[in-house]
Amino acid sequence: QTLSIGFADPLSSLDPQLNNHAGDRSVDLHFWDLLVENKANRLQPGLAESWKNLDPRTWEFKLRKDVKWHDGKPFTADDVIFSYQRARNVPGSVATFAGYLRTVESVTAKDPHTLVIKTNIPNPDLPLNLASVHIVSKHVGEKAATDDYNAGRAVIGTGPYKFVSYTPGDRVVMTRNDAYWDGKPYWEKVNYRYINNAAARTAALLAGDVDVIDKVSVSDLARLKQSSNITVFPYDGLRVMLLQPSFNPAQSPYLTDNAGNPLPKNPLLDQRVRQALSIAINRKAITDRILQDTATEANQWMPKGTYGYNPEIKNIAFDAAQAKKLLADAGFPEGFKLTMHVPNDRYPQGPETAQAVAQFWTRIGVKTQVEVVPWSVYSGRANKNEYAMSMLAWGNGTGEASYALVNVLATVDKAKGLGASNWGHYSNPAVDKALAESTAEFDTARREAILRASAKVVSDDAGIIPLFHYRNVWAAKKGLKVTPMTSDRTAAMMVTRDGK
Amino acid sequence: MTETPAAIELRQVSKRFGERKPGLLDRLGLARPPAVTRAVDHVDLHVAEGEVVGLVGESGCGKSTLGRLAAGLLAPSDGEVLVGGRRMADMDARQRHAARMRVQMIFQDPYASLNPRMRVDEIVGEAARIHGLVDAAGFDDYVCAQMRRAGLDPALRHRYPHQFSGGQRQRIGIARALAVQPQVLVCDEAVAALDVSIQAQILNLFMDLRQALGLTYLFISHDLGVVEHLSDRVVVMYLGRVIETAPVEELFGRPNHPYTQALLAEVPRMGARHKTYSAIQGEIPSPLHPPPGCHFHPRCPHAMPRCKVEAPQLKGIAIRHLSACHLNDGS
Amino acid sequence: MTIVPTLQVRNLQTHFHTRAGVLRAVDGVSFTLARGRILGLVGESGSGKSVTGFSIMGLVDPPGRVVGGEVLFQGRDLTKLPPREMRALQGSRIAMIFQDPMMTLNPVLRVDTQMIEAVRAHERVSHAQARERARDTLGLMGIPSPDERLLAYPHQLSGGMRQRVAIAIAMLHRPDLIIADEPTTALDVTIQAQILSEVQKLARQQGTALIWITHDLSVVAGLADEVAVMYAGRIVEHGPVDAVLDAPLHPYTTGLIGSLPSNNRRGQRLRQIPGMTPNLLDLPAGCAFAARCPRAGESCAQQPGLTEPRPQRLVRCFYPMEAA
Amino acid sequence: MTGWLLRRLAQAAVVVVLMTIIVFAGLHAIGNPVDILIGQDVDQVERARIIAELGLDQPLWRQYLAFVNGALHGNLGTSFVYNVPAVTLILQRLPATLELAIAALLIAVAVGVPLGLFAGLFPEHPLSKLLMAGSIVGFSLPTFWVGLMLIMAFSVGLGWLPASGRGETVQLLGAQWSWPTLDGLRHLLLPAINLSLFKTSLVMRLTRANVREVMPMEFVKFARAKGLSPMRVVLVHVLRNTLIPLVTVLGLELGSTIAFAVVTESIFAWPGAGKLILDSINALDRPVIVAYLVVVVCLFVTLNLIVDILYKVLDPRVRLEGAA
Amino acid sequence: MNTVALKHESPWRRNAGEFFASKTAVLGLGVAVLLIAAALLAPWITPQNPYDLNQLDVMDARLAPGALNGEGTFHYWLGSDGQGRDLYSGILYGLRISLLVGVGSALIAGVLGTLLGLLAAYAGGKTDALIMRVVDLLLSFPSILVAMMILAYLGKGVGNVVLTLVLLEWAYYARTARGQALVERRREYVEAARCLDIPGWRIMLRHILPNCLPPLIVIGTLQIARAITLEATLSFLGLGVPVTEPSLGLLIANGYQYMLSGEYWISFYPGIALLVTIVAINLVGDRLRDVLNPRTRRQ
Ligand SMILES: Nc1ncnc2c1ncn2[C@@H]1O[C@H](COP(=O)(O)OP(=O)(O)OP(=O)(O)O)[C@@H](O)[C@H]1O
Ligand SMILES: Nc1ncnc2c1ncn2[C@@H]1O[C@H](COP(=O)(O)OP(=O)(O)OP(=O)(O)O)[C@@H](O)[C@H]1O
Ligand SMILES: [Mg+2]
Ligand SMILES: [Mg+2]
Repeated sequence: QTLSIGFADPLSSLDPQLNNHAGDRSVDLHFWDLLVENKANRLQPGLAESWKNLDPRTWEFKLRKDVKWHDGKPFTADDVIFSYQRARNVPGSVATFAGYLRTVESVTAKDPHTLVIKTNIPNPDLPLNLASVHIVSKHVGEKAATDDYNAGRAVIGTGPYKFVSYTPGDRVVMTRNDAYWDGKPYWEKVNYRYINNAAARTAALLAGDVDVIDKVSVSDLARLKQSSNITVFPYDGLRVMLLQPSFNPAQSPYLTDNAGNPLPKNPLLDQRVRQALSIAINRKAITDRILQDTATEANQWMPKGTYGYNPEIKNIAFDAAQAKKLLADAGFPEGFKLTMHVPNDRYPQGPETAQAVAQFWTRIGVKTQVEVVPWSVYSGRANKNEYAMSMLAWGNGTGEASYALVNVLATVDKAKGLGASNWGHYSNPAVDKALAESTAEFDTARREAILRASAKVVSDDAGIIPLFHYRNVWAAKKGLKVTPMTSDRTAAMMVTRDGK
Repeated sequence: MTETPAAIELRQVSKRFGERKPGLLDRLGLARPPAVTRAVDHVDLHVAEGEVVGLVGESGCGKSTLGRLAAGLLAPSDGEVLVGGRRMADMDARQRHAARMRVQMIFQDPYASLNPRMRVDEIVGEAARIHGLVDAAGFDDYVCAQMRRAGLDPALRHRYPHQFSGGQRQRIGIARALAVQPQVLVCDEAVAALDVSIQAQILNLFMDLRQALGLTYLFISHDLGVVEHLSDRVVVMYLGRVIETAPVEELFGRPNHPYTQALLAEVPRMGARHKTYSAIQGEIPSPLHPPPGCHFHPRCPHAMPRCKVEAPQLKGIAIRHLSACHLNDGS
Repeated sequence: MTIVPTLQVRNLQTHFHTRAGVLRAVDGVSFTLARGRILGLVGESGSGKSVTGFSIMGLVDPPGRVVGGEVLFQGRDLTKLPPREMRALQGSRIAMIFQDPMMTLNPVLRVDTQMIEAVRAHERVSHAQARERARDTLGLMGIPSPDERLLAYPHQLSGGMRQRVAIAIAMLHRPDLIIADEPTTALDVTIQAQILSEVQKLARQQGTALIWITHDLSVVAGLADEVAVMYAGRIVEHGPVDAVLDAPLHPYTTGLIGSLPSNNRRGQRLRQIPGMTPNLLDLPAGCAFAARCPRAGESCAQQPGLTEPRPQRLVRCFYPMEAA
Repeated sequence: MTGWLLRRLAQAAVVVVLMTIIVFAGLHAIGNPVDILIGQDVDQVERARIIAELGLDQPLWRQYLAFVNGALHGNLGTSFVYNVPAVTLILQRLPATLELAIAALLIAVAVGVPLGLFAGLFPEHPLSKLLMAGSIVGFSLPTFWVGLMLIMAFSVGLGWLPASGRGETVQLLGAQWSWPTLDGLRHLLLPAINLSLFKTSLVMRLTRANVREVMPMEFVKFARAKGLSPMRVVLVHVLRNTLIPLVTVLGLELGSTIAFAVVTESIFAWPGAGKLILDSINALDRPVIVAYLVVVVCLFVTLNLIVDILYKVLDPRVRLEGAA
Repeated sequence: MNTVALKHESPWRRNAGEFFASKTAVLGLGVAVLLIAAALLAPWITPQNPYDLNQLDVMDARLAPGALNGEGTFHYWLGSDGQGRDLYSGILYGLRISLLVGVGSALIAGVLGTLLGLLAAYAGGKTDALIMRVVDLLLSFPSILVAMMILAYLGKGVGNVVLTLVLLEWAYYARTARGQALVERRREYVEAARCLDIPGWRIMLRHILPNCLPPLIVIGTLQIARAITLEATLSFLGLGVPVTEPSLGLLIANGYQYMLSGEYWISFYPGIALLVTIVAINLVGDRLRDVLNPRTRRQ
């Protein structure tokens, strides 16, 4: 009853509160629990049975009473208090979890199984925020540093699996926690292996080294589908592929006239130009030919059926003639030259997509050059708004629209932590206003209306150019079944035998 | 002792190899003291103008080093080298250049001493051309003249060295040296690599050139027959020191130093048939660790206690005949 | 009863098949060498002396090949011997000493390794016995403290010492024939004398036959019993050493002797053989020496045969010198 | 010897210092680790705190001095990403890379030397020509391409060997090693072959070239003249001399293999240091990069030392003093 | 060239003669010349300019060899890649870049490295130590790091890839040139030149350099091959030439991901082209080494 999983994302540590990295969080799911869980885009009880607002700034969480740590000690509210203290202040943490606790003013225990959290501002999203911070045990954690977690000494969680061994850069081995509060986990032993290279993952599955792989490469899909002893599990995901036009008024070497001289004014500031670029793209061609059906066309940043998705926004029609006309109207009948930047080592099929987009744009006269750079170079430059057109695959991890609103679309304001990924420095007062309103709105329906409206604003403005939504694809040996749990994380709990 | 002006003169010249400036490690006592070879040890040599001096001695005794010192290719560790009566050390750049041109060298290996990737005309004429002895227009004629003088067919001047035989190559080397109009030729084993019949041709060429151009020679060889034939005066070296020097008939007729005597005894001669050879006694010492006193004493049949501690000085024992042996003091 | 001579070479031909054509390095060489005799093989550079030696040893490498003739060693034809049997003779019954003492010993192996392997290649003896044998032979060569020398690497020995080691290796098995290819050319006269004394002893005491290859006639004069002069792959003159050196028959031999400095008056021009060594790839049809020969006549357009104008004197010339 | 060693170490120290300066400046130019490391939705205050904690708020020269200060106290910094001392991280991963590199080298030698020897001894043999042509293929095929082919053939197709990862390991001398277990060896084989491909070609060609250089040497002929068997001539006399240049090249190659096993490690999901350094470069994890390079340089220095000593063992002519 | 000289057998002519005596070498040379010609003539002999995005169509992506293009104007004889790029055209254009990168970097690195190596050998002492330590330093640097630094300083592009390769490669030439020059410097002909008071720099360049060339030429042909494969590897790691103007290496790297899926042609044909190119160059180089090495040749 051993399960071997080949996963793609690097793992920085077993300390569940050190870094908010994709790989880390997938592993953490096995050992640790959350107060509130965000499964299949809905909030569900975790270590907390229930919660309620006492007032806009006070929350009460009822904790489960039957939970035990792996070492047998009971789980209490003190553990949660300790965890939230620690998460804000883990030495050496770079991708810290503190952001999720930003609004938390105090955490107190009314009794061992009742927790009261006060926030400094009204925060309707608090349970959602808490769905990202793992709970560690106080009695072990007090004396433990990151090293102790890596060594396994401090990996005493409440989760479905217990620690066996950890080989950095290679694998984590775990064994079933028979006393798990949510029922006995299915697999006796789990071999969680880091295989970063997509082809290597596919090969490992084909060779039988592993039973399940995540993030199946687009190009291997056809092969795996054909294979008689492999099943492929594609699921619609939350990640959207966007192009961010730069709203930088300064001259840019990446925006020139056809002779190669920098344009006096940034043409992308003109809504018609952005619109033209957006409708010049044949999104179907891209999802078909480049993504090979591992993506769905996108007309806004949220996928269909999610909180904040606006069904009124029509699909963006591919219309090269109209695009040319818009360009001419904007004063560029002959088009111009543009250089688009893409990271090579970050987004699946990113460079390929960029090239296809470049083809479409070149056809309407916007001669496009694609420059592919490593993420380490890209992230810094993009962040400084140096690129004319940058690519962003935004994972709507919270499953609702405001996450992107805060980070991708709000006017950049470093102090307030707004627009951290708004690389083009898009700024629309209407969007900012909507964001402010939604943040304080506790009524879900009204809040959704605000979000939908802002999606429409951005769409009309062509402030970002959405391309497609990625699907999350797993592949497993025949006879196994993969059901997604949270976002695109990969965990042993997602895998069951067929028919079970 | 000298009457004629010296073409080259060496005064108390020494050359040591393997010396280095003491570095930090030496001062800390961590480095091993360098192994110093005294290749040439306080040598006086006077080559008069027009004279042919033969330099003999066994392998590794410092003959080539001495030749290089004379030709200015090596700087002496001690002592001074004089060309045309003036010290090299005192000359300015132009004079030094002129002095270097005056003394040219002919090398032992006719294969290694010619650049395989240059044509003969370049090899012969390059130096003359860049030192302004001839201009571009006169270059070809000049080269032809030099080649003809060395007994080579000028029609071959566009060929490469590998297309010539050993004897011809040696002639190219001679033409190259002559092209800068030197007065002194230092010939280091210039005929050792050639077989007898070719050797005879080259030796004849040397003699012809001496007559035609009044050249001075320092002729280094371990072939005593050749040295005897060519030289006016012979200098014998042993382990870096000159141990005997005398006019050629004097030396071959009345060798004074025991080493010279041993050397002459072993020279193979056409006349000596069915000889019974005998083994030499003693070991040939290493120049890295020369024995104290007279370097020859371990092999010398007449060695006395004094020879082990005191190095004998060169002393006149007859007219123009000098020898460094303690035996001469006794008599 | 007839005594089988140690070596009989009959019409030996060794050719090199080069890109430019067939090079007849040895072209019909014949001679006989009896026990304990020393033959001096002289001739100018490139005349085929070394190749003759290698042909006898069976060590001619491609593109060269022995294409004709026989080499009878104690009556057995070596050219027809299978490699295995030939190897059994090499180094034990026939040994060779090479020209350059710096190159003949393997630079990365100690002297003892190289000597012991030579012993054990031919005799089933223990390592210790072989070592003892090696040490004794070194001692015989006049090498002081042979035990120490055995532990040395070749580069730690002087040229003369190395050559003596090489000779010691050749003599390990007291061979019946030694071919010495200019072994003293690179050495000093004093060391040369030492080596000559060793081989001479061997020939006299052991009855070893010796071929001494050189271009230096004066060495031959002192050492050899008989002398053969090679020119362009052929023996042009052969006879007892005194007779040949005192009254040469072939004009080439005469020239060779005449060009020695010791045979000329001091300071005078040397007598020299005119012209140059012929190109072996492009030999004239007739006598190869004709172009350089003062006595050449019409007949020389033909290939001269080996004649015996006087007892024991062989010469390949239509117009041999008259004996004075 | 001591002096030579000290000089070498001093030089290595200079190299290390220079390199750290270059890496600091270079990484600074590539980008700001802050942009990559720190989560996108971290607010300004947190951000400033983290930057200060990592010391990245200081001017570059101060950061460098801080590094030097740490290094002098034996601390090469803590990884930005892993929050673990960089040296610990590297030492965890290095054994995997080491055993991969050594295995690759062993394969290269085990395959390359005999084949090269054959090709060198029989240059005209059709098989030799085939080998030589084949070795070019080994040079010219990109490693990543071959790696995938190997996986396709041996893991996916034939199912003989696992496609990725490291097998069972055993704790030995404070590190995990996979060669003592069968499972470990099975995992090691494919990546090692992949990594060795280039090296095998190199070794083969080098061996061939050296053999061709050594074969015509006089001492080889002399060894044959001693009557040694062809086997002994080749294995002792030729091979020994061939090995010397090979050792130098292989020493350097081992170093570069360790440093550049990146591609193979990434294709075979081999948890080695190459993968780590690639990830670290992508994340601009400077402490790891610097520490890694320091470790690699130390390794190079050690390797060079070993090579020099081996050189001395193999070639008695080399004196260590001269090598400095 | 002097006409008189040609009548006699110059080393150049003799080497040429010996070179042409080997059938494989001639074959290699022939293939190399053919490939270079094809690369140069690419715009005239390909149906598509694979670098002009206007002429590409994603709808034609990953078509199998022999398929007709979307507009029905030509066949993808070798198939098309993930962008709908005709592989035949892509290979010829890619060959241009690869050869430019390979030959260009090998040449520049060769000149630079050789001169620095000679300088080290000539000057000796501190200069020598400095240059050789820099060489050591460079040889111990992971190429990716060097490539990334250059990328960061200068941005991407063929020129910068060449620069990277030059930086990575000159050290090999410098080491070889120095080693060889140190050997040559002890030869008697150098002493003869010194005796004639020929200036040092001239001895270095006119006398020693030509005699150091044979091993350098061999390294050169090896390095061309190395540079081409290294560029391919850099492309694999995303550090190579611009994606819209792929070299052979980048074509292979891009097609690599399709290997498992059965769309083999995307990296197979460029791989074959790369292989043939490198084999041809190496055959020429091998023969050159044999011809130029005086030791494997007698007289
Ligand atoms: N460049 C050098 N460095 C170190 N030692 C040297 C150097 N040149 C010569 N020697 C040493 O100096 C001594 C004299 O050498 P030299 O070449 O002058 O002797 P020689 O008499 O010419 O010998 P030969 O007859 O063999 O040519 C020898 O022991 C030699 O090893
Ligand atoms: N491997 C070879 N390939 C081609 N020709 C060869 C080879 N070995 C020898 N020769 C030729 O054979 C001829 C005889 O050579 P050999 O070495 O016997 O001359 P030698 O009389 O020993 O001369 P030296 O006195 O120079 O040693 C020469 O012309 C030489 O060029
Ligand atoms: Mg000398
Ligand atoms: Mg010979």
